Formats: sequence, C-alpha cells, structure tokens
Amino acid sequence: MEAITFWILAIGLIAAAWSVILQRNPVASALSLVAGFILLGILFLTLNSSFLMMVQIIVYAGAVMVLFLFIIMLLDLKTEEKRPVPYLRLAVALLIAAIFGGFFFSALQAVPNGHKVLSWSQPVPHVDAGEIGQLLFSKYVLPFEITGVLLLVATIGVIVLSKKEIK
Amino acid sequence: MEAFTQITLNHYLALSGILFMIGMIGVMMRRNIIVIYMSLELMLNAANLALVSFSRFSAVPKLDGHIMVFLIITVAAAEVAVGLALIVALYRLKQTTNTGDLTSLKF
Amino acid sequence: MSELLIVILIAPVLACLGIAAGLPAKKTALMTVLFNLVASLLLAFKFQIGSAGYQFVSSIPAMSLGNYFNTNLKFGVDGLSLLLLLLTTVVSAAAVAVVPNDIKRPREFFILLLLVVSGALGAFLSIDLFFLYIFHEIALIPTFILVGVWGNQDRKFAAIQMTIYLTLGSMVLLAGLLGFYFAMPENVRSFDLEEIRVALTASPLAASVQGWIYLLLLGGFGILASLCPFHTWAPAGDAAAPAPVAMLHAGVLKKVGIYGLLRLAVPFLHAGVHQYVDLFLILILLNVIYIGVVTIWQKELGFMLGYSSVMHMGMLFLGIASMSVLGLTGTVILMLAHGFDIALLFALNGEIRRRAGSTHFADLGGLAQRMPKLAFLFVIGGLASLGMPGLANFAGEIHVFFAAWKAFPWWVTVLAVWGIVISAIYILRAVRNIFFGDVPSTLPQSEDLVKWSQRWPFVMLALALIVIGFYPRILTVFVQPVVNSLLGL
Amino acid sequence: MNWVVLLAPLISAVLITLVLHPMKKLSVLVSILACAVSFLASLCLFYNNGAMHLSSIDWLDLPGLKVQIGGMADHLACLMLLVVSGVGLCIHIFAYGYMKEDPGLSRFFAKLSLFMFSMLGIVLANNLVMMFIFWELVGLSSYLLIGFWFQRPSAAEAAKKAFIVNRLGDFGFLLGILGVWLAWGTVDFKELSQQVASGHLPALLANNPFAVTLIGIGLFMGCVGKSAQFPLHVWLPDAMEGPTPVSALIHAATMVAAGVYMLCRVFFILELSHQVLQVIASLGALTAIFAALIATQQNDIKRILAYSTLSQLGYMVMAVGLGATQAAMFHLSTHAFFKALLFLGAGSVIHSLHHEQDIWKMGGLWKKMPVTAWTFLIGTLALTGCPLLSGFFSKDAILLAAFQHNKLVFSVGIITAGLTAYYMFRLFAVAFLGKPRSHAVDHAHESPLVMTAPLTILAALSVFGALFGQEEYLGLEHANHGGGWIVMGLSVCMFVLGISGGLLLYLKSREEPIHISLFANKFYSDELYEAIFVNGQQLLARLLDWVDRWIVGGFLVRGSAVLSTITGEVLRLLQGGNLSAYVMVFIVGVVFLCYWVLVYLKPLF
Amino acid sequence: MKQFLLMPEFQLLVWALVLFVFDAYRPQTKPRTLAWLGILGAALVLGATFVEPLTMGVGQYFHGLYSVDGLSIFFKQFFLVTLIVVLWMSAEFVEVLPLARNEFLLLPMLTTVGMLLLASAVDFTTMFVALELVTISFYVLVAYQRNRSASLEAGVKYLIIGALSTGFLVYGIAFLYGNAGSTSFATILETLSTNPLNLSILFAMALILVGLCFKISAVPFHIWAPDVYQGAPTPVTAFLAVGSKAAGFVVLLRLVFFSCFGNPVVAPYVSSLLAVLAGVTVILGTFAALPQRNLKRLLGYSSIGHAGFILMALSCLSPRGVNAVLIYLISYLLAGLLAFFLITVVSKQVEGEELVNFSGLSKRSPLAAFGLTVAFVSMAGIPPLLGFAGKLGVLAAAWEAQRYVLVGIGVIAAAVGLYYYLSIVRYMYWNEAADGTAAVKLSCSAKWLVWLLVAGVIVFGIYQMPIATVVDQVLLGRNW
Repeated sequence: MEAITFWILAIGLIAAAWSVILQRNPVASALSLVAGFILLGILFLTLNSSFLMMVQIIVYAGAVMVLFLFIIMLLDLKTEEKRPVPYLRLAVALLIAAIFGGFFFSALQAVPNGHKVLSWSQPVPHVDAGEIGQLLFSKYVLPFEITGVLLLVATIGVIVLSKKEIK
Repeated sequence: MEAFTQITLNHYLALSGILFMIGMIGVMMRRNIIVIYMSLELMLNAANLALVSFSRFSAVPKLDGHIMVFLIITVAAAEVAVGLALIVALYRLKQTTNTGDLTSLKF
Repeated sequence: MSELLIVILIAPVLACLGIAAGLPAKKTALMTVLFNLVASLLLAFKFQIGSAGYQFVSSIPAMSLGNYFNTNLKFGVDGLSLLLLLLTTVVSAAAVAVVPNDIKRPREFFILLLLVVSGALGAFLSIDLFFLYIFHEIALIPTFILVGVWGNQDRKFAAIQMTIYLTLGSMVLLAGLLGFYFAMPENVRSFDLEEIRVALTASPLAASVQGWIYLLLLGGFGILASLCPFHTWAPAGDAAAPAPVAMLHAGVLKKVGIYGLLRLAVPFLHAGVHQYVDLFLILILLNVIYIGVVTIWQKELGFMLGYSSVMHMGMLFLGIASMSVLGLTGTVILMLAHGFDIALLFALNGEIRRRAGSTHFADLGGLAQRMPKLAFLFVIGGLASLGMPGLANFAGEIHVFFAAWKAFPWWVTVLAVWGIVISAIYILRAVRNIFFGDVPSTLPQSEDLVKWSQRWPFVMLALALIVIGFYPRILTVFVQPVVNSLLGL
Repeated sequence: MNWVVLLAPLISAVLITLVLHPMKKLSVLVSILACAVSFLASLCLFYNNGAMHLSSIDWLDLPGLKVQIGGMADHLACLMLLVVSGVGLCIHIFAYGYMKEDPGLSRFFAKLSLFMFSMLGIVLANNLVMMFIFWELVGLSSYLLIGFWFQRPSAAEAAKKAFIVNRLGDFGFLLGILGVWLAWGTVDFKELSQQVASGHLPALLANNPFAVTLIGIGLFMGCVGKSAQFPLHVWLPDAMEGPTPVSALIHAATMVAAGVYMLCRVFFILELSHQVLQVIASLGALTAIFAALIATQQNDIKRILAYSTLSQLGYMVMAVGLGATQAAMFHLSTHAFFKALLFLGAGSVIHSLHHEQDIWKMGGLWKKMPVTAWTFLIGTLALTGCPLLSGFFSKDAILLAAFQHNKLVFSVGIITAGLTAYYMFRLFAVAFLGKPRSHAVDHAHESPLVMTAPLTILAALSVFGALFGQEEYLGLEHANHGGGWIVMGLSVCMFVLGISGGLLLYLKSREEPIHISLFANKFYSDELYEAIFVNGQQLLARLLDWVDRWIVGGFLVRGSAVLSTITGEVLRLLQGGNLSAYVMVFIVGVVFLCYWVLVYLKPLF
Repeated sequence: MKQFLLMPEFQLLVWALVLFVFDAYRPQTKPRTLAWLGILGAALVLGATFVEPLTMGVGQYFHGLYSVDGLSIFFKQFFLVTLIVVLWMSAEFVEVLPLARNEFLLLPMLTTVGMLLLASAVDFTTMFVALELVTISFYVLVAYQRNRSASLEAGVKYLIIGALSTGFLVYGIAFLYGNAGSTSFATILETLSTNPLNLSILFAMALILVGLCFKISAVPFHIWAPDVYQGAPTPVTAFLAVGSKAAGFVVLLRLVFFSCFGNPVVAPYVSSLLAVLAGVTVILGTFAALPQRNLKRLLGYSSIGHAGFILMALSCLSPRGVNAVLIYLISYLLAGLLAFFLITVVSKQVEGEELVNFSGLSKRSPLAAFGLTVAFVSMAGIPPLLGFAGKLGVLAAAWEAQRYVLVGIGVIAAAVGLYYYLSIVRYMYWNEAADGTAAVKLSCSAKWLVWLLVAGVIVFGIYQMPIATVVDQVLLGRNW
C-alpha cells in the first residue's frame, strides 16, 4: 500500500515537475506546479504530517500559485511560446544536473536510517497542528516572531515596488 | 524487487533529490524569469520533502524538521511576494521577463 | 635627550598640521627641517661614541598591536641610525630649501614633503622592525602624489610604476618580516631588535629557514633599494620626480632598504646570506656593470642620475655581501656619501631644468659660462659620484673594494672596480654635454645661483661630501662598534 | 710643521677658490708664493736628507686595513720633491705672463695650486692607498686644467678623454693595490719593503706563482695610464688643448712622470717577477720608438713636443723594466727640466704669435725672439742628447743599462735616440730658422721678462742638471761597467745623424718634403680607438639600454602589468550580464564544490 | 518579556515600527528628519549594547536558539555602526528617489534587525529566518530605484541568485538535520563528533557552504556581486558590501568554529577548501577590477577581493585568523563606508559613477577627494591607515598556518590592488575636470561624517590599541 501510493505520487510529482520546466506556456507551467504542490502535500500526508499538508496546500498551492497565475495573466507573457525548446541548453543543464545527481546519490547511500522502511501500521507519534503550535510558541518563538518581521518587510517591499508613481 | 515494494527513507530522499535537480535544470534552462522562479520553488519544496522525511524516519521522532518546513514555507511565501512584485516592476519598465534582455550590467 | 629624539620625529608632523591650519608653508617647513638639523647635530654631540647599544631610548607602550604581535614602538639611536638621522636631516633641510618659491599649490606640496621626511626619520629611529616598516610606508603615497602632480616629463606613468613596484617590494618585505617573526621560537617572538638579538643570540635560526627568509628580505629590501633586476621603477621615478622629492627619495628613502638588510640580514641571517651569496653577487654585478653601461647611454640628466644611483646601490650591496667589518663600514659610509651626493645632483638637476627648461643633453651645453657656481657644485657632485678621493664616495668604495677582494673570488672585485671606470665615463659625458662646449642658441637667458640664500643647501651638501671624504673616520668611529656588534664580534 | 710642503698649495687652492678669486693679482701671488714655500720646504727636507720627521694621521683604521696620511721623505722622494716644486715654481711664474689676459686667471692658478698639492702628495705618500688618492687627485687637476678653456669643444673632449683613459689605468692600479694588500696584508711601503726584503713569500704568492705577476701588471697599468704608455697613450697628445704652461708642468715635467716614480717606489715588488719587468721594458721601448716615429710627421709644435714626451717616458719606463731605476729617475729629472723648458719656449712662441701652433706658419723666429730661441735650442740639444748636456748623461745611463741587459731593447733605444734628434731639429729648423713662413711671424716679438726668466733658469738647469744629478742618482759607480764607451759612441753617432738629417731636410723647405701618412696619422691609433672602444662601448651601451628598456622595463615590468590587465579582461568575461549564464556558473560552482568535498574527503572513510 | 526588551534587535525593531507609525501619521516629514531619528535610534541601541544593565548577560537564550557572547556583541555593534552610516548616506541619497523616500530609510533598519539576529543565531532555524530577512529586504532595497532599469536588473539578478542559493542552503540544512537530528549548532557539532562521518554530511556541508559563499561573494558564487553592486542605489551597495558580507562571515565563523565544520576530522579539509576559495576569490576580485571604469563596479570587484582576504584569514582556523577577520572587517567597515558615502554624495552632483566623472575632484571638492584617497589607500592596505592592520593580520595568519601560497597571492594582490585604487586617485588629482563642471558641495552633516570616518581610518590605523583590545575581548574565553 505504502509502495503503491508512493510510486504513484512520485511519478506524478516528477511528471508535474518536468511539465513545469518544459511547458512553453507559463500558465501551463504554473498549473503543473500547482499539481506538483498538491501531490507533495499528499506525500507529506504519507509521512504522517497532516498539518504540513494543509499548510502546503493552502499556502503554496493556494496563495503562492494563485499569485503566480495572477501575475502571469497580468503580464500576458506569450513571447516565449513561439520559441522552440532550447535543446542544447537542456542538454547542458541535464549534464550538469546529472553530475550533481551523481554526487547526490552517492551521498544518499550514506544516510543513516536510509533503509528504514516506511510502514503506516507502525505507531508513530501523531504530528498535529497543536504540537507544532506549541513548539512554535515556546521553543521556536524567536524565529516565529522574526517571520512576522519578515512578512512586514515583504509587505513594505511589495508596496514600494508596485506603488503607483506620484506624478 | 524489494526496492519497489519496500519504501524507505532513501526513496523519499531520492524523490526529493530528483525534484531538486529538476528545479535546477529549470533554473538553468529557462529564460523566463517567472518560470525560473517557479523552478526555484520546486527546489525549496524538494528541501521541504527531505526535511519532513528525515523527521519522520529519525530514530527518535522530532518536530524540529516540521518547524523548519513551516518556516521555509512562510519565508518562501514572502519571497515569492517580493519577487513577483519585482518582476512586475521590471515588466512595467521594460516589457520583458526574459533574462536575455537583462544584460545592461555586465563585464 | 630622548625627548629631543621624539621632538625631532614629531616636528614635521606638527608642521604639517600647522601648514594645514594656515601657517606660511615654506617658512614653516624650512624652520622645521632646520630645527631638526640642529637638534640632530646636538644629539650627535651628546652621543656616547664607542658603545654599540642604543642611546636616548624611549618607548611608547600604548602603540602596541595587542596580543598577536609583540611590537613595541621604541625609538633610539646607535651609531648607525645616528648617522642616518643626520643624513635625513641634512638632505631634508636641503630638499625643503631648494623648493622654488613659485611652486604651485605650496600648502599641499610642503605637507606631503614633510610627511615623506617624517617617514624617513621614523624608519631610521625605530628600534622596532615593525615600525621601521610602517614609517617607510608612510612616505609611499605622498611620494606618489608629489611625483604625479608636481613631477615632470612622463610623471604619471613613472609615479604609478614607482608606487606599485615599491608596494610590491614592501609587501614581499612584509612577508619576509612575518616569516622572520614566525621563525622565532614562540615564546620569544618579537619585532624589537634588542629583544630579537637576545633571543637569537641564544639560539639562532635553522640554516634552511634563514635561507628562505633571507631571500624574501632580499627581494623586499632589494626592490626598495633598486637591486637589479628590480630597478625599473627607480630611474623613471627619480627622473620624473620634482627635485626635492627625488633628493629625499634617492638620497634617503632608498637607504632604508640597505639599512634593513644591515639590521636584519647581517646579524641574524648569516647562514642565509652565505647560502645565497652567489645569487646576490650576480645581481650586484648586474647592478654595477649592466646598469652602469645602460647609464652611459642615457640622454637625459634625470634618467642618468637615476640609473647612476641604481648602479651605486650595487656597491652598497657588495659591502653587505662581504659580511666583514670593512665591507659593512664601507656600506655605511657609502650610504651617507651616496645620500648627500645624489641629493646634491638631483637638486642641481632641478635647478638646471628650471633655468634651461630642459635636461636633455641635446638641448644643453656650455652652462659653465653662464652659471659657473652651479657648474662648480655639479662638478663636485659628479666627481664624488665617480669616486674621486677627497670626496665621500671614494672613502666608502675603497672599503668595499678591499672587503670584496678578501671575501670573494677575484673576478667579482675586478668587475666591481670596473664600475669606477664606467661611472667616470658617464659623469664626464654629462659634465661635458651640459657645462662645457658651446652654448646652444635656443637656451634661455638665466642667472647663476647668485645669492647665498639660494646657494647654501647645495654648499651644505657639497661640504658634507668633502668633510667625509677628507676624514672618513668621522663616520667610522660611530659605525665601528655597531658593525662589530652586527657581525657578532 | 714639515707638512708645509704639502699644505701650502692646498691652502692656496682653497683660498683662491673661496675668497680670493675676484682679486686676480693677489690670487696669482698667493699661488706663486705657495709654490715657492713648497720649494723651500723641499729644500729643507732635501738637506736634512729624509731625517726630518713627518707626523702622520690615520685616515682609516679598521681591522685588517690601516691607511695613513703620512709622509715618506726618503732620498727618492726628496729629489722628486725638489724637481716638482722647482720646475713648478718656474712654470708658475711663466704662467703669469702667459695667462695675464685670460679672464679665468684666478681659476687657473687655483687649479695649478691644486695640482701642486696632489703631485707633492704622490711624492710624499708612504703607502699605496695614499698614493692612489693623490694619484686620482692629480688626474682630476689634469682634467680641470686640460679643460680650462671649456668653451672649446676640443678642449672639453680632450679633458674627458684624458680622465677616462687615466681611469682605465687606475682600474689596474687599484686592483694591483688590492692584490698587494691581499698578499702582504699591508699597503705601507716601509712594511712592505721589510716583508719583501725578509725574503719570505706570503702564502698566497707562494701557492700561486702567477699572482705576483698579476699584481705587478696591475700596478704597472697605473703607470701605463698616467705615463701614457703604449695602448693608453692616446690622451696625452690631445691634452695639449690645455694652456701651454699646463702642458709644460703636467704633461711634460711632472704628472706624466709620476707613473715612473710610482714604478720606482714599488720596484721591490715588481722585481719579484721577471715577466713583469720584461713587459715593462718592452712596452717602454715600444712606446719610445712608436711615439718618436709619429713625432717626425707632426706639424703642431705642441704635439711634436707631446710625442717627444711620450717617447722619453718610454725610455724611463724601459729603464725601470731593465732594473735601472736610478737611471729612470735621473732621466725623469733631466727630462723635467728640458721638456718644461721646451714647452715653455713653445708657449712663448705661441703667445707671441697669438696662439698660432702650426710650425709651418712660423720660421725665422731666431731673430725676433732671441732669448726664446736660444733657450729652446738648449732644450732641444739637451733632449736630443747632445754630449755634456744633461739629457746626454741620463739617456746614456738608460741605454747603457739596456745594452747590458737586453740588446734588442738597446737597439730600439738607440734608433729612437736618432729619431729624436731628427724630429727635434726638424722642429727647430722649421720654427726658428729660415725665413718667416707666414705673416703671423711679422708681429712676433720677444716675450716679457716674467716669461723669459723661467726659460733662462730652466735652460741653466738643463745644461747643468746632470752634474748635480748624476751623483745624486747614480752615485759614482757610473760608467764603471763594461760597454760604457760603446754606448756613448753609438749615441753620439745617432745624435749627429739625427741632427744632420733634420737640418738638411728642413732648413730650406717651405713645406713638408716627406709624407708618411702612417706616421702623420699616429698609426691611426685614434681611429682604431674610435672604432673599437668608443663605438664598441656605445654599441654595448645602446644594446643594454635597449634590453633594459624593452626586456627588463618593458617585457618584465610593463609586461606583467599588461598581463594583469589581460587577466582582468579575461576574468571579467565571466560576467556576461546574462542571468542564465550566471545561474549556470553558480551551479557549476556548486558541482565543483561537491566534487571537491566528496572526492577530496573520500579518504576519511 | 524582559528578555525581549533587552534584545538590541527588539529595541531597533520597536524604534523602526514607531518611526513607521510616525511616518504614516506625519507623511510630510522630511526624509532627512526621519533619517536623523533613525540614526538616533540606532545610536541609542548601539549605546545600550555597551551599558551593563541594558544588555543580556553572556549566555544562551530562547531554548538555545539565541546566544549572547563576545562574537555576537561585536557583530551587533558592527552592524549598528553600519546602519548609522548607511542611514546618514541615505539621507544624502534619498532626494534622488522619485517616491517612497521614507521607506528607503526605514527598510535598512529592519534589515539590520535581521543582521543583529544573525549575529546571535546559534540554531539553523533562527539563522535561516534571519538570513532570509536580510536577503529579502535586500531584494527590495537593490531594486528600489524602479524607475532605473539598472536598479531593477540588479534586483532581479540578486533575487534569482539569492533564491537559488537559499535553495541550496535549505537543502543542505535538511540533510544536516537528517544526520544530526537537530538544528542547533552546538548539538550538531556534538553529534557529528560522536557519530562516524558519512558522505551525506559532507554533501550537506558543501551545500550550506554554497549558501554562505553567496553571502560573502566568494568565487564562484560571487557572480551576482559586480552587477548588483553597480546597479543598486549606492547606499544599498555600501550596505551590501559591508553589512551583508559581515553577516555572512559571522555565520561562517560560528559554523566553522562551533558547528558542523568544526568537527576535528573535517576541520583541516575545510580549512584547505576555504583556502582555495580564498585564493581564487582574491585573484578574481583583484584582477577583474583592473579594467573597470565604473567606480561602483570597480568597488564591487574590489569587495570580492576583500572577501577573499577575509576568507583567507578565516581559512587558517586559528585565533590569529579570527583576530584578523575581525580587524579586517573593521577596517573595511570604515574605509568602505567612507568610500561609498563620498561616492553617494559626489555622484549625486556629477551625475555619474564613471571614473571620468571624478576627474579633477581634488579641485572641485578637496575634502571629498582627500576622503576618497584615504579610503582607497586604506583599502589597499598601505600603512599607517587601518587597512594595513587588516592586511597584516591576514598575511600573518596565513603565514602562521604555513599557507605560503596564500601569502604569495596576498602579496601580489595587494600590489595590484593598489594599482586600481591609485588609478582612481589619479583621476581625482591629476586629471582636469571637463569644462563647465561646477564645484561639488558637501552638506555640513556629510562633512562631519567624512571627517569622522577619515579620523577613524587614520587614528585607528596609527593607534591600534583600542581595536586590538576590542577584538581580543571577542576572542576571550572561547576555544577557537
């Protein structure tokens, strides 16, 4: 069961990811990305993290990607559609990524508990919003507060960057 | 055959790695800044996946990884907001989102 | 008296501030350097002859660099630094005095010039190697601006080349100093020469280590003192510099390179010096013969003087290479002799340029008819430069020759002595072309050094040459104990 | 107190240069007085015969090298002192008359005093370094005096040439001194002679037999330069560009003889090597005949005398080489008298002819300038070795020594003697006898007393000098050796032959009857020098300048600057401005970093 | 709550928020006033760090996420000084901006909050968030002049490369977390020291290093720097060059000495890796600066070179090396800010940042020319200016660690560096200005700042005791 779920999600995710980078139309890319995010959320679920799934779907698939789509529509980007797929660049990028992949997989061999098998039947502590919330407001209160400042900065930044010019 | 039936941490990590690399390829290959930016999001998500899996599979399950993921998602959201605002501003000024058109600063 | 030493050092800096604050530039500068001259003469009289140690020592512990470097800002003079102090004060007095009254932007000029002076003073008075280095470097940037703004001919290129080259040299030197510092046992590391002596007399450095450090120091100090083939900056720089700067630079600052080798390589790196003596000799002979021959071909007085100064550095190095009492004494005498001499010649070069509008041999001739006094002084300087007995250089050279003859294979000295023939050739050519023969019709009318107020700096330098030349023991009594102690005798 | 002999001229030179130079007459007076004082002091020294003590000061005192400024007033030195200051005094007086009208009169006398100081210093020197110091100073004053009329390009060139050629000799001299010091550990004449006399060779020389020859050659090179021996003789004829009294004093009587004096001083060292003596003798003989041959075809009165000087110096050097130092010194003294006389006579002629020096424009001066002519004749006769005049004795002593030691040298010497008579009488016949050969002679008149008086004194010395000198120099054993009569007879024959040849050929001729361009052009030695040394050196200098400018300064220094800039230009190409390329670079960097970390650190596992 | 009050981050944040509110209610406030208020706040916070009762004691706070120690205090003071100068600079610069002037003054304060936090971060969560706070606010600041395409272009380049490096950093953190099971620096070091090493740890370290190398602009992750330095508004360039770079170094210092890289087995290898990076960085920064004609771009390259020098000292992994890092940073703080400040002031009036625009500056504004000369000469490392102390420390550390090649590179780079710095001086002093250029005027406050910084560079260059004392205190009591 675990295996089937994983393989389906994995193949779907990889396909979505490929679609993101290969689609000529940015809108299609963005939609693929939404799909990918949803699949990723489900993957989180397979790892017993329901809270993160929700966050993933709401924040990423919901807010972030909507923003992307919105901007793409707004800017009306069609120029790139006419260009052919840059195979040469793709090949170079693949090559570099392959080398990186080589390193990555050799590193992967060494991960401790790497061969620990996933089993849903095994009891694992349930990770729900409450526990994470508790941690966030006790141990991790400082970074959490800082994210607040971060969002403030982002807000100001977005306003500054997109405010209509005063004529 | 076991490799297909027994899903291990390595499977998740491999998936995250592949996701990461696809994102990397996208960043290298694409010229449209928005798509590049989407690819970057893919890379961040790969990291999230890795973190969550590590959390799940650790000997003594811990939540620090989840906190990290939560923070990453928040930060990424903020980053996307600022980034897209920047791209919009760029588009307004130059009517392009192609990296090939951004070469006035060089050498 | 140690206060007086500090006063000498601080006076130029104070004068800089004074000039910046609005005091009349030339007057203030002149008063300062004259004060320094008098004060240093006073020090010389109070100096206890015969002891090798430092006298009038004072230190400023607040200027240390924290826990990571054992440095100590410490001033004092022994026989050697006292003489170099005198060299500096005399040459700087002359240099300030020959600045023409109509120089443009006088305030900046004198401030920078005094900075150069204080750098030179500090370098010779510091007992601490680290501060020796710092003080020498202080002069670097002011020289750059002085040459670049007030220089002549190809000033821009020359200034840049000179500064970069010297910086390269001082960075190499810095590496060498650090190497020296770290080569010492950890608990006794110091830049203080007195402490180094105590530490290294007990346990000298290993020979192989000495070799490396010596090479670095030779490279660094060699560039500063224009050891061939690192000399390219010198002729161009000196030729382009305004006369006072060339005087200070060729006359005084170059000596810091020699001084450093004397202070550091001779006492603490014997083994290194011996190990690389062949290399050193080859470079020295290049300095003397190769540069000498190149000097002959020069067509412009400034360049000729610059090259000749490079050539004479070979003689100074030769004295050091011999590592003997005779040779080192000769080097010290030559340091002073060459300092006074080249300062005199560069000063006259400046006067000729101002009067004749050019220093190319082709444009000049017969100046002795119009300016007999100037010609007379030039001939004295030139004769000193070609090693005429009765003038200072000869006294030094003869020491060096004797020392080299004893220390090295015969051909080294033969080639070095050939240098005196070469210098005769180019000096006499210059005298012939500038002062003798017909006056070209294109030469503008100009007057001689009419007044004593114009003349005294030149006369002072010439007198110094004559006094040392007639009685070099006036120097050797100061130098001898120091040289003995440098050689560990 | 006894240093007066040396200090008087120095004080005079300094005083005139610094203070007195605006007052010409006073300057002259001071200079002449100083010379006179020196002369008197020399006399004192002479009659005390070296017994008077000369205190000394340490000029240098370092372990292994002690150089004193001290005096060694032995017999040799005292004689030389007398000659120098005596002849010097005459010339000083003459010079006043000769130079009266020159605007640089004070300068001239200051330099003369400087010369006297330096020359007397050489004579008094008690060690080699001190001698070298004054040796150089003599060179300097010679330079200054040759270039006295510096406005003339020819004079300026001549002065320069004289100094540089002398420097070549000094180069060897200094090396010789260094060699002596290295071998014996001292440069003091007294100590040296004691060590040499002990017969015990220092280790250096014992191990290396050729070393002593090299030392000897080195010292001799000093003499070759200063006494203008064969390869370095070129400067002396050109030095005639100086005022004539200078030529008389420096380039005939005293300075050029200093080389010979020096050889005599260090003869005990030269003696140690047979080869050195041979070299000296042969070179001296060569110079003697070589210069004599050239002199036969010269037209400038001073040049003829200059070549004659060369030739006579050759004699002296030859004598030293033959071991006859006394004879050399004897000839040196007599030569000083008559050659000074001849130069002054020539000066007198030139002065009265308004600086006309070509003998073919003179003629018939015998009547116009009787004193000058008479004294000149005496000088000529003395030089040519007319029996009973001073030159006869001294030359004879040398020829005798040659006859005893080396027949080849002797034959060269005897031929030279004939040639000497020939060219001197050619000169005398053309310049003084016959009819005036140009209008310049019309206005000629006898010189004033201030000039003729020194002529007369010197003429007297030329005649009688030998009587006094023969005893002083040679002692009484002269002529006791075998062959004395043969030599004397032969030399008289040559004298007669020479005179008759000269007179017969030239008495009546109005222009040069014989043309030997090889001699007229001085064996093309100037041209050879020009071609080999001057051009060679210029070529080398040019080449090295090129190397320095383009290889060291250009290729290495500017080259590295250019290389830096090119490196910069290449490195900035990385920065193409394209974001995609940047990303590529970045990720390649990551790959490299991973490679490094994973592969380099592999051995950890 | 008391803890929060004593945190300089919090104090600064509150001040910034108050100013935001103030600005919102009084929109007609002149930017200059706002700048002075900001400077006042920063100065107060800076002052508070020196006062005993107003600071937290040395120790760990927030469950080990936040540390107060010598290093953090030093860097906090460093960032606050940077902020003060940057605000001062911005006050001069802000008139150029078409809009949102006040925010331009307030954003740096928030950025500084991130930097201050970064100095204290001893946990990857805090570190990551603080780092992102800094980075994201820089995205905005770099692109601030959105009417200038250069600024926007720089912003986009910084954005993409920055996000890319964040990706690598996060991925590295993930793998490190996977191995050590914690995000705390100290715990990670402990775990790594007790458990055997494996390749995935090294992989993680490499990726984390990428993220930090981006911050400090070490080759080849410097690729953004020249363009961004050139395109960004000058005060932002200064802030990037000094503040952001120092922020990268403080994290690197902590990681190298007190976290993953500090593992005794790995440390020697890390050291040599950093040494190679340092060498390459110095070479590239120095040589590529040679042909530059745009002053800001030139300084961008030169700042890469300086980063290389600092990395050189860091790579020695010795107390002397750390000492050199800190001194070098101080020297670069003063000289770099001085240079950028004057460039801000001058280029505003001469309308250009090309070298040619600075021709004859010595006549048009002697003080500006003098200040720039002092700054450049100090950066070149010529005694007796402060920059020399930095160079000396670096070379000494490298020599002590027996990295002779680095010493050689340093020696050559110093000489070459002087060349391009002097070429600027040459423009200012030797070349004549084009006709019709007016004198450059410095406002009174600008003059004050210039004199302050010049005095700092000169006085501390000659009298190094205070700086040495400060730096020694940072090093005190820790096992470096």
